[in-house]
Amino acid sequence: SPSTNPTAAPTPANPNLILATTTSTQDSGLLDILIPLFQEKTGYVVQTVAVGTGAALKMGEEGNADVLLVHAPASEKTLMENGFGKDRFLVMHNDFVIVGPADDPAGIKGTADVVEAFNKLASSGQTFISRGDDSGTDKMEKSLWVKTGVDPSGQAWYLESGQGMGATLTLASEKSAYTLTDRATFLANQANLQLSILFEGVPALLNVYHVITVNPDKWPLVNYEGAMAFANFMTSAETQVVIGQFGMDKYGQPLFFPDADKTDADLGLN
Amino acid sequence: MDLIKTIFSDPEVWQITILSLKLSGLGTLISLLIGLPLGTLLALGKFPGRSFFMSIVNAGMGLPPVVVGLMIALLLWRSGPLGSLRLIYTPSAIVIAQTVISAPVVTGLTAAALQQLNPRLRMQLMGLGANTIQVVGWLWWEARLSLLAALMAGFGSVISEVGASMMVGGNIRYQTRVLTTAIVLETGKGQFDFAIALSVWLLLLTFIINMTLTWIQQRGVRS
Amino acid sequence: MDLIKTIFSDPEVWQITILSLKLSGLGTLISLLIGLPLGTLLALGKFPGRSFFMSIVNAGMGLPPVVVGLMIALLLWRSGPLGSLRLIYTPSAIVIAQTVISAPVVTGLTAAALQQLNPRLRMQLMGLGANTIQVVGWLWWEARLSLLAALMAGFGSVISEVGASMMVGGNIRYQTRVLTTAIVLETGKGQFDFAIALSVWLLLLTFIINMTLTWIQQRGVRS
Amino acid sequence: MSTVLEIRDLQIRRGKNIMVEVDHLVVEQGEVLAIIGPNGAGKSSLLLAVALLLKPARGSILFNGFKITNNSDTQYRRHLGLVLQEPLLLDTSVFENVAAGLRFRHTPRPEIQLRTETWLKRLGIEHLRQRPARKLSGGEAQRVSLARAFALQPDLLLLDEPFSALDAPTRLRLLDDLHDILSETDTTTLFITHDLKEASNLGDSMAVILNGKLHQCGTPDEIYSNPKDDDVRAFLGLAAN
Amino acid sequence: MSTVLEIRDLQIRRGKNIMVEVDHLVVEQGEVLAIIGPNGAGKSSLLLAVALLLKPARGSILFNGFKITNNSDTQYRRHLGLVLQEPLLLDTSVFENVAAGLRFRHTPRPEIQLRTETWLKRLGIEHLRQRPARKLSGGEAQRVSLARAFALQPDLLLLDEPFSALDAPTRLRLLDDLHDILSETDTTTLFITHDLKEASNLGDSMAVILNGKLHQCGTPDEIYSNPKDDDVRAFLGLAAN
Ligand SMILES: Nc1ncnc2c1ncn2[C@@H]1O[C@H](COP(=O)(O)OP(=O)(O)OP(=O)(O)O)[C@@H](O)[C@H]1O
Ligand SMILES: Nc1ncnc2c1ncn2[C@@H]1O[C@H](COP(=O)(O)OP(=O)(O)OP(=O)(O)O)[C@@H](O)[C@H]1O
Ligand SMILES: [Mg+2]
Ligand SMILES: [Mg+2]
Repeated sequence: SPSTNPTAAPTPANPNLILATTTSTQDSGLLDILIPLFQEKTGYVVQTVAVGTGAALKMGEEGNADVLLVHAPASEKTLMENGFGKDRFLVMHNDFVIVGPADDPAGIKGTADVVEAFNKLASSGQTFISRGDDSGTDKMEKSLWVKTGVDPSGQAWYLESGQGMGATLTLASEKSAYTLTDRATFLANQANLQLSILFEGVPALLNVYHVITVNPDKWPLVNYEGAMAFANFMTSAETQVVIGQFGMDKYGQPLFFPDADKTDADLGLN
Repeated sequence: MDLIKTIFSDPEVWQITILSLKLSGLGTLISLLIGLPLGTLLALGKFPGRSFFMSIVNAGMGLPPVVVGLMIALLLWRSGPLGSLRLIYTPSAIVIAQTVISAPVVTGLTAAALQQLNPRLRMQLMGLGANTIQVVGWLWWEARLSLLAALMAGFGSVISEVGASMMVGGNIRYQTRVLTTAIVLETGKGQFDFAIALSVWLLLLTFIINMTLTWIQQRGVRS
Repeated sequence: MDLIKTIFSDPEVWQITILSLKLSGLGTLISLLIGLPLGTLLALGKFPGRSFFMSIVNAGMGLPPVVVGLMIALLLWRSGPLGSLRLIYTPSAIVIAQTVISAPVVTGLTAAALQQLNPRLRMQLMGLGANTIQVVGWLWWEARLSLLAALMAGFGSVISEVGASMMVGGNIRYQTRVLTTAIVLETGKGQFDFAIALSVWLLLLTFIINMTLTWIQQRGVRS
Repeated sequence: MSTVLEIRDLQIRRGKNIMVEVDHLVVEQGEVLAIIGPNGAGKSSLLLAVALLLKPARGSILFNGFKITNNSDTQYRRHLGLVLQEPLLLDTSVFENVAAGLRFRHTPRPEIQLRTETWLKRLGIEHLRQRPARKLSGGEAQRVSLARAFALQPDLLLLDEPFSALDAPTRLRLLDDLHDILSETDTTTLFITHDLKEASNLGDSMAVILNGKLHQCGTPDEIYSNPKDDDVRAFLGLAAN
Repeated sequence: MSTVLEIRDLQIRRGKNIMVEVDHLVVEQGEVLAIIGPNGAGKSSLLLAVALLLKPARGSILFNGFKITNNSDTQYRRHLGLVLQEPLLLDTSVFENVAAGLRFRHTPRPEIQLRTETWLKRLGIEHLRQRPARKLSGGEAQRVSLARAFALQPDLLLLDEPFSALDAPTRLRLLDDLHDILSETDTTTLFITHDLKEASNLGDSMAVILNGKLHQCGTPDEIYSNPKDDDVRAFLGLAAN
C-alpha cells in the first residue's frame, strides 16, 4: 500500500467532506473503522452525519452533503432520476430478517416465502412493530406489505415506533412483538433482547447499500472530488476486504458482504 | 400556507397536540406538587445536609433527558425491577420521565426565590399567628414573580424535552407520539417542511401558555 | 467497576468530556452575557411592548432543542442563508444552538429575580449617586441567590441538551461528539452499559459544577 | 391581679455573643410596661424572644403560668398582637393586611369586617382601605401595622416603637386613645419607645435595658426618683448625684 | 447668600391623583429647612422629587440656578446626601454601606477610609464596622443610613425623618452636633420631621405641608406667631383664635 504513511498523506484542495448516512450504518460501528482509513489515505477530513434515511437523501437533494451512504434503492433511484445524484456505486449488502418471540406464536418459522410469512403475521393478530420512519428498513417492510395485499396501517396489532432500529428492537422485545430488522443491528443488540430470528435467507430480503455522489451541477458548493475519492475508496479492493471481514471477530460472522464487483441486477434489484 | 392547512386538517396532528399538552400539563403539575413543597423546605427548613441536598437539586436542573430516559427505561423494562408494572411505552412512563426532569428545576428555583425574601417577613407572619401553612402560603404569594418564572421554566423543560419521551414512550403512533418526538421523526424522514410546521405549532402553543403565565406574573409586579 | 476503568483509560472519553465542558461553558457564558443585561433591561426598563417581550422570553424557556437544532441547521446548511459561513457540523454551531436554548432561561429568570427586589432599593442607590451601571451592579448583588439559580438552570439546559447538538453538530467523532450525543449513540448501538457509564460520568460532572455554584450561592443566604 | 408574663433567667444570643440577659421580669394582667434603652441594647430582641420568634439560648418564658415551648408556639402567638419595628406589610390591600391575623385565626367574616373597619377608622386610614400596602407613606404603613395588631384584640400586646413614624397630632391623640383602650380592655402591653415622656405617660411601669442587661424595672416614679445606678441615671438624662 | 434650590410650580402625581403641589419654594445656601406635616401629606414625595427620584408631572426644580433635567440626573445627585425614611441598606458590611456613595464617586481610597471612619465614629457605630448590615438593630441601621449621607459631604442634604429610631440621648447629642456641623460646613439641608420641637430648634425655617399643599413657609417664629390659616394652627396644636 503506497500511501499509508500519515506524514505522506496528500492534502486535497478542499479537504472537508460531508458524508450523510443512516444511523444503522453508524450504529454497526463499520464507519468507525472505515473513515479513519479513508482520512489517512486521502487526507480528507470527513464529517459523518448519521441521520434518518429520508433526511440523508434530503441532504443530498439540497446539497447539504457531498456524498451519501444509504440503503433505500427505490428512493435512491428517484434521486438519481431527478439529477441530484451524479454517480451511484454498489458497495455492499447484508440482509433483513424477521425477528420475534422465540415461541413464534404467529408460526412464521419454516414458511418458504416472505410474503406468506407476512400474511401469517397479519392474520395471527400478533403485534408487529413498524419503524414508520421512511428509513430503508421501513421502505422494505412497506413494499412487502404491498405484496401481501394487506393494509396494516391503523390496525390494532400494527404499531409504528417512529424510531431507529435499535430502539425499535427494544420496543419489540418489550412487547413480545415481531419486527423486520437488518441483521447487523440485530446482532449488535441481541444481548439485550428477548427476540430470535424467525425468518431469514431469501433473496427478497437483501439490504443493499450504495454510495451516491451529489451532483455538483446542481450544487456548486459540493465537494465532488472528495465525494468521488470516497466512492472510489469504498469500492476499492482493499476496502472491500475490510468490509467483508468486519464483525467476524465479534459475532463470528460478517455483518456486510462486499459487492463492488457486482451489479444491481446480480442482487435482484432492477 | 398550504402546509398550515394540512397540519390543522390532519386529525393525527390534533391527537398528538392534545396528548402533548395533557402529558406536559400533568408532568408540570406533578413537578409543582413536588417542587414547591420541597423547595420551600430547602429554603426555610434547618436540617443537617440541607446545603448538600440543595446541590443535588441544583445539579438536577441539568439532568439530561436522554439520561433520564435511559435510567427510567432500565427500571421499567421487563428486565428491570419495576418491569411488572408494565409502564414502559405508555403515556404514564412519559409523565414519570418529565416529572423527573422538571421537578428539580421547580424545586431549585423555588428554593432560591424564597431564600431571596426578607427573613423578617416570616417572623412578622408568625407573629401574626400564622401557622406553618399560612406562613408558607403568604411567602409563596410574596415570591410569586419568581415562582411563576420557576413554573414557566419547569413547563418549558417538559414541553421541549424529547430524549426521555422517545426512550420511555417509544414514540408509538397514536399512543405515545408527542409533538417533539413527531418533530424528530419528521426530521429524520427528511420532511423538513412538515417538521418546521410542527415546530412552529409547538412554539405557538408554548408561547400562548407562557404568555398567559407571563400576563399573570406581570400583573403582580410591584411598581 | 471495570467499565469505570475502561471509561477513564479511554482517551476518547476524555476528549469528549473536555469538548462538552468547553462548549457548554462557552454556551453558558454567552447566554449570561446576553441574558443578564437583557433580563435587567426587561425588569427595570420602561418601554412599550416590555410585557410582550417578556412573554417571548418566557416562552423561549420552552424552546425544544430539536426545534432549535432544526432551525439553526436550516440557516447553517449550505442551502441556507448562512451556509457560506461553513459553520454547520462545527463546535461553533453547537455553541450557537446552546446559546439560543439557554439565553431565554437566563433572561427570564434574571428578569423575575430583579423584579422581585424592593423597588425602593433602586431609588436609594440612585439617591447615593450611583450611575446606571453601579445601580445594576448592586441590584445583581442583592438578587445574587436567584441569579445563581438562573445561571445553574442555564448551564443545566445546555449541558443536558442533545437534540440541537446532534443536529447542528452532527455528532462527528473527534470533532463535535459531546457527552450527550455519545450517550445517544451508545444507546443506539445497544451498548447500554457504556451509555450508562457515560451518563453517570456526565451527572457527576454536572453535580460537581452545580455543587460549586450552590456552595457559592448558599454562602450568600441571609439568615 | 394575676401574672401574665414571667421571664426567668433568659439569655438570647445572636451569633456568638450574648445579646440580652434578663434574670427576672414579671408583667401583671393589664399592666403596660414601657421598655427603654439605647440603640442596640437588645429591646427588639427581647420582644422577639417573648413572641417566640427568637429562640433563647437559655431560660424560660411563662405565659399565664405556663411555660411556652416551641410545640405550642402558634397557639401561644395567637394570644399576641405584635408590631415590629419596621412595618412589614404583606403585598396586598390595606384591608387585607389588617384582616390577615384574624383570617389566620379563622374568625368569622362579619367579625373580621367589623373589627378591621373599626381599627382602620380609629387609626385614620379608612380611606386607604383598598390601597395596595406597598403604596403607602411611612406613617400610613405604621398605622396599618398598628391596626393589624389591635384588630386581634390580643391578650398580650407587643409594640416595638409603634409611634415613631406618626405625625405629632396623631401621636398625641393615639396615645390618649390607647391609654383608655388598654385600661378599658385590660390588655397587658409591652412597648418599646425612645420617647421617655411617652414611656412614663403610657407605661404603668418601665424597664431600662442597657447593653443587653435589664438594669431596672419599676414604676416611672420609682425609676426617676431612685435610679439604680449611674448608667440608668445617664440614660435618663439625670445629673449624676 | 445665594439660592441653592428653587422649586417652581411643582406638581407630583402618584397614580392618578395629584399628590403634591408646591407653587414656589426657595432654599438659600446654608439654610436648614424643616418640612413638617401630617402622615401622607406628601413630604417624602416632595423630597424624592427634589432628588429626581420621582418624576414630577409639571414644574421645575432649579439647583444653583440651573434647571435639573433627567439628562444630568446622576451628576446632580452626586451633589446630594439622601436619607430615606426607611434605611435601605445594601447587603454588605456597615463599612461598605457608608463607603458606597463615595465609591460611586470614585473618591480616592484613603479619603474614603478617612471619611467613613470619621462618620462611623461620630454616629457611634464604629464597633459595627465589619457587621453585615442585615444584622443591625433598627437604630443602628438608621445611623448607618445617616453616616452614609454625611460621609458624602453633600452640597444639599435631604433627610427624611432621620432621627426617628434613635434613642433619646443620641438624638439629643446628634441634634446638637448636627447644628454645629451644618453651620460649620454651610450645608444646605431639607429635613422632614414629626418632632415639632426638633423642627423649630434645628430649622432656620419651616415648611408646613398639609394634604399635598405647601401651606406656609417661614422662620419658626413667624409660623408659630402668625400661622397662615386654621389648618396650620391645628396642625401645630395651637388654639384657634
Ligand atoms: N407608590 C405610591 N403610589 C401611589 N401613592 C403613593 C405611593 N407612595 C405614597 N403614596 C401616597 O402619596 C401620599 C404622599 O405620600 P408621602 O410618602 O409623600 O407622605 P409623607 O408626607 O412622607 O407621609 P409620612 O409622614 O407618613 O411619611 C400619601 O397619601 C400616600 O398614600
Ligand atoms: N440578625 C442579627 N444577628 C446578629 N446580631 C444582631 C442581629 N440583629 C441585631 N443584632 C444585634 O443585637 C443587638 C440587639 O439588637 P436589637 O435589635 O434587640 O436592639 P434594640 O434595643 O432594639 O435597638 P434599637 O433601639 O436600635 O432598635 C444589637 O447590638 C444588634 O447589633
Ligand atoms: Mg429595636
Ligand atoms: Mg414620609
